[in-house]
This record gives sequence, C-alpha cells and structure tokens, in this order.
Amino acid sequence: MFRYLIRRLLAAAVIMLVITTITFFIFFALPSNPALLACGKTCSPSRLAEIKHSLGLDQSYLTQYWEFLKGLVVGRDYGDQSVRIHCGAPCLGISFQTDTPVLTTLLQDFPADLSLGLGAAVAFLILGVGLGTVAAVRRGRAADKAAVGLALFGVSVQIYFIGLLLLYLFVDKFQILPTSGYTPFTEDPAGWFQGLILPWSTLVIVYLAMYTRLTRSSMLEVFSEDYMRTARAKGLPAATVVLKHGLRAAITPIITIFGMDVGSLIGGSAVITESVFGINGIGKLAVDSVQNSDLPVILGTTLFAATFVVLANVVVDLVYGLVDPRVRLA
Amino acid sequence: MTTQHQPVDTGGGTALLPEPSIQGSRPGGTAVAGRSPARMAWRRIRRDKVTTVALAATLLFIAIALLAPVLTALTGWGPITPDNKAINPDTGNFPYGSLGGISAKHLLGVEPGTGYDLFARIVYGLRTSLYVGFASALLSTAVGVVAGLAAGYFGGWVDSLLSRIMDVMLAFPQLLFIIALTPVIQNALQTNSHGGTDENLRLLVLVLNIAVFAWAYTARLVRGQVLSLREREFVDAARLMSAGRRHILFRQLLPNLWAPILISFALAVPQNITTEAALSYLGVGVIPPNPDWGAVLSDASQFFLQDPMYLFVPGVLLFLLVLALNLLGDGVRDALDPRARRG
Amino acid sequence: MSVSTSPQPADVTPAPAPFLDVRDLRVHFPTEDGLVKSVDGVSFTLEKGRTLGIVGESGSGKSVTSLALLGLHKGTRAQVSGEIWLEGRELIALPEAGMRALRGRTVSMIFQDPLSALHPFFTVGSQIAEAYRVHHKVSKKEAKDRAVEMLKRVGIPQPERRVRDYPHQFSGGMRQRAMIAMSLVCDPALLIADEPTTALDVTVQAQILDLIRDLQEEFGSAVVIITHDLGVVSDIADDILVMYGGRRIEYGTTREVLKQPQHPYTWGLLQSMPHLGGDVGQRLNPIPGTPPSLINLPDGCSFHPRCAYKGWVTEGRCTAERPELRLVSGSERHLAACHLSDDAKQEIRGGAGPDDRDAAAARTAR
Amino acid sequence: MTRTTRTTRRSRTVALTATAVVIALGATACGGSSGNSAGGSPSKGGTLTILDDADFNHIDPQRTYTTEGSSMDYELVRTLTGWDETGSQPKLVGDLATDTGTASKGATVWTFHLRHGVKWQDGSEVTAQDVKYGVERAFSPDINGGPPYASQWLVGGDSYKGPYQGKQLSSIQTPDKYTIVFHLNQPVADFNETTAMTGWSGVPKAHDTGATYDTHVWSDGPYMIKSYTKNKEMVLVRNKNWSQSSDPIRQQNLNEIDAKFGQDQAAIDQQIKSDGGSAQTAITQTPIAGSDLTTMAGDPSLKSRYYKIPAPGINYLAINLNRVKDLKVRQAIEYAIDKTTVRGAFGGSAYGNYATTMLAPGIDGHKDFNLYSSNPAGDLTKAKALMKQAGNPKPTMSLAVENIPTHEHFADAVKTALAKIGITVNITPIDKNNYFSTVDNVKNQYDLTWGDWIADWPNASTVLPTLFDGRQIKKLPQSNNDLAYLNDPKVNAQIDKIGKMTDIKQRNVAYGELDEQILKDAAVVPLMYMNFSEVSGSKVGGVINDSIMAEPSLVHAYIKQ
Repeated sequence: MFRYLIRRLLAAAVIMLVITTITFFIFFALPSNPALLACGKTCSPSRLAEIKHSLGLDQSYLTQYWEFLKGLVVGRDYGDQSVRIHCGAPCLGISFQTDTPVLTTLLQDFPADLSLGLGAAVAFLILGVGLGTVAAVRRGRAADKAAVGLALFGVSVQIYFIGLLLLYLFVDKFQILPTSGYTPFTEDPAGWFQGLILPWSTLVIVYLAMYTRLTRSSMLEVFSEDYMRTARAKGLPAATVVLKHGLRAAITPIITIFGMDVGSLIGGSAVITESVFGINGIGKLAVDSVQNSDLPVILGTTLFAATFVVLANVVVDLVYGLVDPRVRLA
Repeated sequence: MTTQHQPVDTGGGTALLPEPSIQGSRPGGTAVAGRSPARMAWRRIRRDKVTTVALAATLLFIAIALLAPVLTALTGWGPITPDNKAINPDTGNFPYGSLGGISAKHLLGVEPGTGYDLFARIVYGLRTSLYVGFASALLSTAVGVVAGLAAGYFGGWVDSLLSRIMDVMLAFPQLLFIIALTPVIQNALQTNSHGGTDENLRLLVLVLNIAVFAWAYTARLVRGQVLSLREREFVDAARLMSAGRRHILFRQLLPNLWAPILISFALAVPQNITTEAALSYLGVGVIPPNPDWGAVLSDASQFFLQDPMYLFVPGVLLFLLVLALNLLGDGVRDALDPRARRG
Repeated sequence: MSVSTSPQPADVTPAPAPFLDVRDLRVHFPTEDGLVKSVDGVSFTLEKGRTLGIVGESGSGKSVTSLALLGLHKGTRAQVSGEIWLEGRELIALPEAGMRALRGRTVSMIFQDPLSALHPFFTVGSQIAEAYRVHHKVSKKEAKDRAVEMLKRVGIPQPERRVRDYPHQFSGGMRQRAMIAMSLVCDPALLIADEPTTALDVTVQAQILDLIRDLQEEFGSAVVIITHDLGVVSDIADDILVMYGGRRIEYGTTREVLKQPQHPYTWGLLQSMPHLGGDVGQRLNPIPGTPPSLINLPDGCSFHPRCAYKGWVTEGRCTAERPELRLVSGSERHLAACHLSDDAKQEIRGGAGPDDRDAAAARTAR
Repeated sequence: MTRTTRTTRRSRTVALTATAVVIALGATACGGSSGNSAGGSPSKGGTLTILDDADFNHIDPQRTYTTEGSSMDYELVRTLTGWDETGSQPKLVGDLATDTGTASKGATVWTFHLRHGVKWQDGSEVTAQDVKYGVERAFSPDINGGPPYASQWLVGGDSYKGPYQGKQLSSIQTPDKYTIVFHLNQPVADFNETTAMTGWSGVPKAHDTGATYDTHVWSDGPYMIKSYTKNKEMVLVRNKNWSQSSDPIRQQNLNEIDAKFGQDQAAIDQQIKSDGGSAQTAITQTPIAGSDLTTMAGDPSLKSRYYKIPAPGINYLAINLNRVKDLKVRQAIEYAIDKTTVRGAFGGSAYGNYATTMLAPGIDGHKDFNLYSSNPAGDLTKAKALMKQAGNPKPTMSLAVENIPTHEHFADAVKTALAKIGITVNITPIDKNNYFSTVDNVKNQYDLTWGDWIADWPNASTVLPTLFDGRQIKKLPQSNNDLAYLNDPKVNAQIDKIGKMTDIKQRNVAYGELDEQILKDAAVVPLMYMNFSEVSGSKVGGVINDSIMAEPSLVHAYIKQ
C-alpha cells in the first residue's frame, strides 16, 4: 500500500514534469512582449532591454526553463537591482504584473475555488446520485423520464446562460439575493453562503445532469448483475437491494469521475462560473493573466490546476482500493 | 466522461450458457435474420420518436445555416449591415421600440450598439457553430481513431506511450489550456504581417484547438474496443493468413469499429459546439464581426437588464441546437449499441 | 401460433395437492422486435424430498422458469401467467411483499456462476448473515455465527476465518459452496439450483452435486436442478423435464427418460454426452443447428428444422402440426411431444447405430 | 498620458490639468456633483468602500501611470505640487512644496522649497533627500511602468540606472533638507505641472521595498496602508502623523478606506445603483461604460451621486500617412465619418461631445475650430466630391481596433461610413491588452488606427509633441505614439519652437495653431472629447470632479452620518 502510493506519486510527478515542460514552452511562445507591457508608454529600446534583463527574459528559453525548475525545488530570488524578492520553494515564479510570488497569489485565490468547488460537488453528487437512482429504479416511468429530461437539459444548456438567467431572476428581478461573489467564510459566513448560492446552483445544474445520467446507467448495469438477483432471491426488501447492494456497486465508477471533477473544480476549472459571477478564483486569475500576458501566472495557474487533477487521480485510485476489495494496491 | 457504460438489458432472463456445440455467438437470442447492423440501426432510429424529432431539428438547423444567404436576402439585412435607423444614438445606440427592436423589418430585433439585424446574426452565427462543431469533431475523431487503433493494435511501448499521452491530455485543465493556447496557435499560423488577428484564421485555430483536447476520449474508446477485438478469431485468422498490418488494421479492425466511432463523433459535436460558444463567450473564441452565438451571448450579457430578448433568443436557440444534437447522439448510440438503451 | 391455441397436456392431477404444482406457466417478454415467449405453457409437480431436473439448451426457457418460481419477474416487463402452487399457496398472484417473505426462506436458489452471483464488495460471511437476518430477528453476532456454521456445513475449512473473506478470495468450488450455504441458511423447503456446476471444474462438479444431495437428505427439501447436461441430473434427479423453445417436449421419471427417451431432441442430448462405460473412440454427436428464435417459433414441431427424423413421419406433418404432449404408452406419467410413431421410434432406437442414424439423416434431411 | 487597458472596460490613464483653462462643461457635462462646496461641512468617521473591477496596476508612486492609481495615490503620498479643485477651475498649488516652484535659466532649472513639518507615517520628517531618492527610483528597470518625463528631461537621465547600486543623479540637488533643485536638459515651462504627477514625491530609503513597494507604499498623506492583498483588497487607515495644517489639498474625514477589486464592473454598477446596505458608502473609480452608461446617465434618481467628469482627453482615428498618401482621400475620410454612430458605439451623448480638434477644451492651448463637416453625421456630398477629385479610387483599408464590443461596434460604424465613398474597410481586432503594444510597434502599420489620449497634465505639451513629433518614430520603434506616422518638417520645427517658449500664453496660441496644421494634413479624425462617468452610494459626500485626473477625487471625501 505504502509502496504503491510512492509509486503512484512518482508517476504523478513525471506527468507533472511533462505538463510543466509543455506548458512552459507553449506559453513562452505567446504572442506578446511582457517586458514592453511592463515598460509602459514611451519606452526606449535601451530601457526595454534593461527591463527584459530584469525579468530574466533575455536569457535563452532553456536557461529560463532550468531556472524555473530549480526554483520549484529550492526557491529563488528575484531582482538584482532593487530590494531582492525571495520566492520560497516551490517557487512558481513572480508575477510580472504584481511582483508577488505566483504561489502566494494562487493560495489567496484558492479558498474561493475550494468553497465553490467543494460546495457544488457535495450538492451535485448527492442530488445526482439520488436522482439517477430514482430514474434507474423507475426506469421508463414518469420519474425516469423527468430525470432523463432534466439531465438532458443540464447537458445541453450553456453554463453562462443559466448563470446569467439566475442572476437576472434572483438578483435583479426579484432581488432575493445580493450580488454574487466570494466572501471568505471566516469573515462573514452568511455572506459567504449567500454569495455562493447562485454559483453553486449553476454548477449543480450542469454537473447534476452528468451525475444523473452516469448513476442511472451505472445503476442499470448493476441491476443486470447476477448478485442483484441473488439479493432479491434472498428475500431482501427492494430498498435494501437498491440502496445497499445496488448503490454500493454502482457508485464505484462514479467515484473516479467525481474525484477528477472535484480535483479540476477546486483547481480552478470553473472558469465560466467564476467569470459570470465575478468570483476571484484561479480560473479568473488564469483568464486575466492570459490577457495580461503575465506568463508566470499563466504557467502557475495551469500547473496548479493540473496538479489537482493529477493528485485527484492518485486519490481516486487509493479510494478505489478501499472501496473495491478486489483491487489490491501493491 | 471516461466510462462507456453498457448496461445489459434486464429482461432477457439469465446469462447465456456457453454452447460448445453451436458455432459463434448468438446475438441476444432474438436475432432477426437478413438485416445488416446498419439497417437495423436505422430502423431503430426511425422508430425512436425522440431521436427522429432530434434528427429533423438538426437537419433544420443545418438547412438554416446553409440557406443563411437566402434567408437574409429575404429579410434584406445581412449579418454585418447595420441599420442605423433602428438604433438611437442618444441612448448609446440602443434599439428603438420594444423587445430589442423587434419589427417586421427585424424579425428578432437588432443588436444594441451596432444596429445589426439579430436574425441575420443568428442564422450566420449558426454556420459558425456548426462549422466549428462538426469540423473539430471530425478532426478529433480521425486523430482519436488512428491513435486508438495504433495503441490497441500494436500494444507494447506504442500503447504505453499513447496511453500516457492520453492520460496527460485528459489531465490537462482543458478550458484553461484552450483559452491560453488560442493566441499561441493563432500566432504560429498567422502569416500576415499586420499583427492583428485574422478572424477567419481564428475559426481554423478554434477547430484545431478544440480537437487537440478532444481526441483522447475517442482514442481511449477505440483502444478499448480494439483490445477486445484483436483477441477475436477473425483477426487471428487474418494474421495466420499473414495479412499485412495495414490490412488487419484498416480492413479487418476498422470496419468493426464504426459503431463506437460514430457514437463518439455524434456525442463530440454538441460538446464541441458548447466549448466553442464558451470560448467566444469568454472573448477568446470567434472574432467579430464574424457572427457567433457565444459572442452574441457575451455581448448580450451586458444588456440583459435593458434588452433581455437579446440574451434570450440566442441563448434558447443555442440550447435547442445542443439539445437536438445531444438527443441525436444518444439516439445514435442507442441504435448502434442496443445494450446501452435508455429504457 | 397464438398462446391460446397451444395444446394442453393431459396431466393427471393427483388427489392430494403436491408440494409444488406448476400449471401452464407462461413467461413472455415484450421487446422491440416482438413478444419473446421464453416459457410457454409449462406444467410440472414436485413432492418434498424429491428432485426434478429441468434440461434444455440455453434459450429453452428453463432458467426463466426457475426465476418465475422465485417470483423474480415481479416488477419487470415480463408477463407471467398460469399458476404456481407451493404448499397450497398460489405464487403468481401473490403480491411482491408476500413473495419476498417466501424468498430465501421457503424457496431459495443457487445460481450458475457463484462469482457473479455473490456481491463482490461484501464479505461472504456478511452476505450469508444478511440472508439469515432478513427472515430471522437475530443480532448481527448470531447471524454471523450462523454463517460460520453454514460454511462449516458445506465443507469450507477454517470457516471462522473465511467468513471474513471476499468472494474473489474463494476458489470456484468454495464459492459455490458458499452460495449453497447462503441458500440453505433459512432451511428452505424448495431449493432451485440453476446450472449449479456449469461454471466449475469437473472434479468439483461431482463434489457439489454430492453436497446438494446430502443436504437435501438432511433438510428434506424439494430440489429443482436446472441444467443443459443430462449427466448432471441422471444421478440426482427423480424426475426429468426436457424443455425446448419454451415448451415441454418430454417429462417423466429419470429412469424413463434416460432409458426410454421418446423425443429426438432428448436423443440428441443423450448422444452429445459421453458415456462413462462407452467406447472411448465413439464420436460424440452434437445436435446440428441452433436453438429457435423465441419470437417466431417454427411452425409445427418447433424442433423440426433440426430434427433428423422428420422423414419418418407423414410428409409435412412435422412442419405443419404441433405435436401434442402425449402419455407414452405403457407408462403412467411419461409424457412426450413427437409425431413419430412408437414403431418408428422403436426402429430408430433399436439397433440403429449412429452410422445408420447418419444415413437416415442423409436420407431425410435435405 | 498613457492608456493602460483595463480588463473589460474602457482604457484610461493619468491626467493632470491645466491651470487656467475654462472647462467647457456645457449642457452635457455637469452631473450633480456633490462637491464639498455644495454640501455643508463634512462629518468625520466611517469607512468609504471603493469598488473597482481590477486592482491598480501600480500604486508605487514612481510606477503609477493610470488615473485610478494616481487618484488613489493622492490619499497616500504628497507630490511637490498639486491641484486644488475646490474652485470653479483647477488651481496649481504647492503640496509638499510651499509654492509652485521657481523657474530659472530659461526654465531649465526648477527649484522647490519643502514645507517644514510634513511627517511620514512613522513621525519622521519628509526631506528633500527623500524626494530626490523617490525621483531617482524611477530610473531603475525594476521600478518600471511610470511616465518618461524624469528620464527625458533631467540632465544625465538617459544613462542613469537608479539608486539601487548606490549611484545618485547629480542633476537633482538638495542643498538643504528643505530645498530641491532640478536641472533640465531643455526648457520646460510647465515643469511645475509635471511635478504634480505622483512620481515627484518622496520615498524614504529605509522603507523602500523595491519592486514590491506597490503594497508597501510609505505614507505622508492623510491615510496609510493597513493591509494590501493584491487583486483582492486594500485597506487604508488614518495616518496619525499627518496634519491638516501642512496640507492645502487634502482632508482626513474618514476612518478607513477599503478598496475591493475583482467584481465585474456591471455588477458593481448595479450594486451602487441599487444603493443597498454597504453600497451606500461605496464609490467606483472605473468609468461606467456601454449600456450601463446609457441607462444610468439618464436616471434622475442617480442625479445627486452621478459624476460626469470631463477628461482632458481625445478619442480619435489616425490615418496612416505612409499608406494613405492622397490628401484628398484623407480629407474625404474626414467628411465621411459619421460621428453620431461612432459616438453611439462608445455610449452615446453621455460619453462625450463631438470633437473637431485634437486638443480638448480644458487643455491649455485648445483652439476652437472645425475644418471639416459642420454636421457631426458627416457630409457625404463633400466626401464624394473629394474622392472624385482623387480619381475615384476604390481602396481597401485596414482598421485596427481592440477586440471588445465597444470597439467592434465602432469599427462597424467606420466601415459603414467609408463604404459609402467606395472605401472597403478590413477590421483588424487586436487583443485589448496587447492593443497598444501592437499598434505602437512600427512593424505593424494599419491604414486606420483607433487611438485615445489623455493629457498627463492639461497642457498641449503632453498631447501634440507626443502624438505628432515624427522624429520619435525612429527613436521609439516599439512604442511609437505617432499612429498617423505624421512626419511633417513644418510640424516638427513648430514643436521645437514652442518647446523653447517660456511665455505660457504665447505657447498656448502656438499650440492651437499647431493643432489646426495637423488637421489640415488630415492625419487624424478627432472623434469625441471624452467624459468619464462614475457613481457613488448615497452616503458618500465630498467627492470632487477631478477633471485633471478624470476621476472622482476623494481628497475631501466623507461619509454622511
């Protein structure tokens, strides 16, 4: 088990290295000139060269890449002109825009994604699995058709359309809720909750659809398994058959996808939701940094998000080992 | 979604016994002789009312897109012909009249700001959506099939490498990457020197970019299918007859893969249309004045208090388009893979 | 051929109600391609302490019949008609709640593939204990002790330890033993074993059959064994029912059916089975062709497309007229559905070796 | 001025104003400003919330070059000179300095005397050395992004690399603790207006944190930083060592200023408009744009808290003289452009008045003239006639705009108008954040380029030489501001001549004539003189329309109790 974990983490590290490399070289091919942006108006060529040097952009890509990797492991110091800025390991670089270590910024934004992602995930998992189970049990009946219909709606509707619609209805039209956004829980729990209701709902509508479909089909598959017939043949009540024997087996494939979804959600992949509701999360940070050509932040956000997805993969495998006695982690 | 569930129909009684005396496998106990799988699938689609309606709706959308020039000729307003008389310059070029300027002249009203005819924007925008959706799905399916075939058939290090690449592709936070990659690819392909962004090239860039992140799903599916197929007798038979690899891959395996390929294509189209619209909504997709629904929605989101029609019309239409394509995709899957029936 | 016109066998209903009495059981599944008549008018009886073997190829309706006995078609799309009387209670009309109380307790079942029939995520012990607790108000501890006891009874070594194992940690034979332990945990009056040995090694098969027989003696249950292998039932069954295309084609005591099989299909089954005492060099003769579609059964005798002897019958009778289930002459309850005359059967079976049969086949088949 | 581009909204930047110019507010300007003069005496206490869609690019005073950042900086740092805007016109006054400075040697040497007793937040006194150090910082490549004037004008500035390696700039002298002298390499008659920009302030060497000074600005103003989380929130509290008696411009009415960043601008507008709860004490610095502008400008209920601030800026279309060489064609374009639809694209009448000159009213040197169509909708007959004289060419022209809806709508309006005189326009939208770095690069030349420009201080000297000195094209190949590529020897000579003038009045007249000359060349189509509109909650008082910064000035802000 322990050795398995080590091996999985090593494999994850390799994948992260590959992603890092690809991302690094792709983003340094971005059609922009961060030095020029930093230089401001009326920038003379000599001043531009100095700023390039100061940002480390005058070195070859390979050198920059090596520096970056080194920074990840041992940290690095920035600025040879003024007061030096220390960026502790794992150093993802220093934002061209704000001169703050990227990781600091990411960690500042992280609570928003955590709140948004986890809150929505809990809701759509419970609702989706519930709805999918009902649909599978009532296969072909009205409840099933309603659930399938709802799922199709969620799969087909655009997340920003739903988001804007919710904003329009609940904030502008009926003024039931205050403007959405993220308030730290520690600051104002009520505000935290109120500000996240609509973003959560939006994510839930979209993800609920997937989970309903998934649970339903997984459940139907399980229903056809021999052991389900055995359970009925034992004389177990229908509810026990479905909820204990059925759900226990049907939930297993869902765990994989749920883990990946949670990983990518809290890693900042709810870009559109963040953008519609003005939540300052990692997704919005990424979009803004692309627009500002803030390479270290772009690199940092994508790596941060990828890390969560890769880690989620490992966690899912471990959980799988706990959930499915047939899987041996060795 | 990474798993393709294939629930077995519960109605058919207990599992079939292996019958040593009987050659081959018997499909489902109710095989109807003399019908090709394609014809059976077509029959199932036709018999499924929902899928038939979805197919009709999809064909209608395609027809509208193809006939866009004709339709706009009928109304007299093209997608980039502003009607300055329909907007009020004193209110920030807000449309005159109610419901966003709906009138006999402008069936769906006009865009605030530009005075473009919304109907024309919509029918031309549909072209964009369908073009990007279908082209990227074609591309990603083609790449995915080749990669999946290679990984599944050759196995060994080819499989390891390709599977690893698929894992990495699937691990990428895709939307983030597509957002970031769009300017990169655009820049790499851009040949004109004026430094701006070519709006038609952008369409191609979007197709490429979306396909880059979509092929891994198809590849995974095809790989799994190949792995199970290559153990089957007819491949062994072909191998024994010392058929070439290419022959086995493309003549023996590929024909048996058309069902999963078609399914993944059918499900990729609405997914890609959604992605394209989302990118345009975030401002990194189609470049105006090329009409696009996502871009219209993005624009409309700023006016949704004052001019809700501007938001609702493209929003609902985009929903209907994606819904129709999703239903069609489901229908195709059900028809080709009866075990995955909706019920 | 509509359901209503299917001829009813002239069964003799004995004066005292039998323990199990199945009358004209029909199980039909509506599908997109048409109505699948998996079981179409099956009747049989069974007394306590006795064993019935239901034999047939896959798709002959034998497994669907067994599920009907457990009432497992309730709540599905299946259309079930006829009557199933068990200890004086009619099961088909019984509501699900009432049926549920019987399942596992009065009627229980052993399934074909113990690996898929046991839940992979629960321990063997807990699955057995669960079956006990459904019908008995006992504590978890008591149920677990009962599970250990049952495992011991079915011959699982170290049951105290193995009770905590998961099904995949058991070998095939042990799994089936566990399955049997589970089905017997409530001392059922009727035990249905659906291909209990098919998924097992040959050596293990015999052990399991022995176990079933021993336990039957111990518990005094009635047993229905469903199999495609006449060899399995020849040892253990008192009666044999041969099914083809959802219908009965031959029904009698084991001795009668094995010694004097009346239906060419039964002959085929017998000949496709190796005889222990037989000539080593003797070829096994599989029945040619495939089982029929249950949606469109062939007209006339549903076996006629595969029957080598239709030439022995008046031209066209086999393809046009469905043979009734008739009492075999000289027998009390041996029933068979074939147009062949007794003489013809005599001639075919008497002395006619396989070579002759082949010749006959050549003469008549094409 | 510079144009920094903000997330989704309009670009904008710093501005300073002109002393004496009458600001022609006219009928369209003049929102219901609740300036201090209007509303009795301010109450003390309370927290003012600032809601901006994005964080300040910089508030390190030497790096600030946006209107929002500069406006915020004025709460934190004191500059040598400053603007008193409580009167009907902005008035240049001494801020850190006792007066507006003394010019000598033909305006090449400027001397400022500092007030005694101005304190840093730790109680130590602000000295001339602090100011010298502050100005020197801007020369370091780490302290980038600020205006170019110091390095342009100070003797030796072209080779000086900042104070971090221990070197000082000898052209800044501090003969004593309270005197600072600047030696310039050319006469600059309005240098004391330059020194009202945030860069001309002190930084105590001991508290300089280099590139991270943005979040650690050391205060000598009425408020100081309590906490600052980039892109999230900045909290300012009272600076106890600030004294009203030493400051002619600012007041210290609030307990706290809380700036929050990152909400969508439309959401901010909506919040403040609905005026509920905490929004009552909030104000936004980012200008209202698009549809919000349309609806809010006309909303009578917002009248008392709607600030329409005329900016010393111009929104224009540059015609590339390298590519559109025929004067007749350029003149035809001047006539053909329909400014009514153009203004509609930017937000209608609330956005600004139709422009006919490059110098906005309010900028020193503004001269009122109109060389082309008197009807803002254009004069098609005249335009067609000019095209005919040019031989009826059917040119195709590229037009560079930002890829934001406003600009796309603007581009469409231009395209439609020019189509009527046979010119086909190809629209080239450019990523908004890279827009100016793209069009300012001489490698990228378009036939038509959109531009806007806000004066750094309201003087023609920060408009015309920057935008039309053709000799700069070669010097600054990557940040060329001459989007028209006008390189007219007459214009260049005139710029040099005016630069040497020390008589302000004479200078202003000459700039007015220069403006006219440029328009005779039909190098640019002036479109609109810009206004910036902001709103505040109903409990915010003391907001002054800062027509120099084009921001709601908060120096007298208070919360109504």
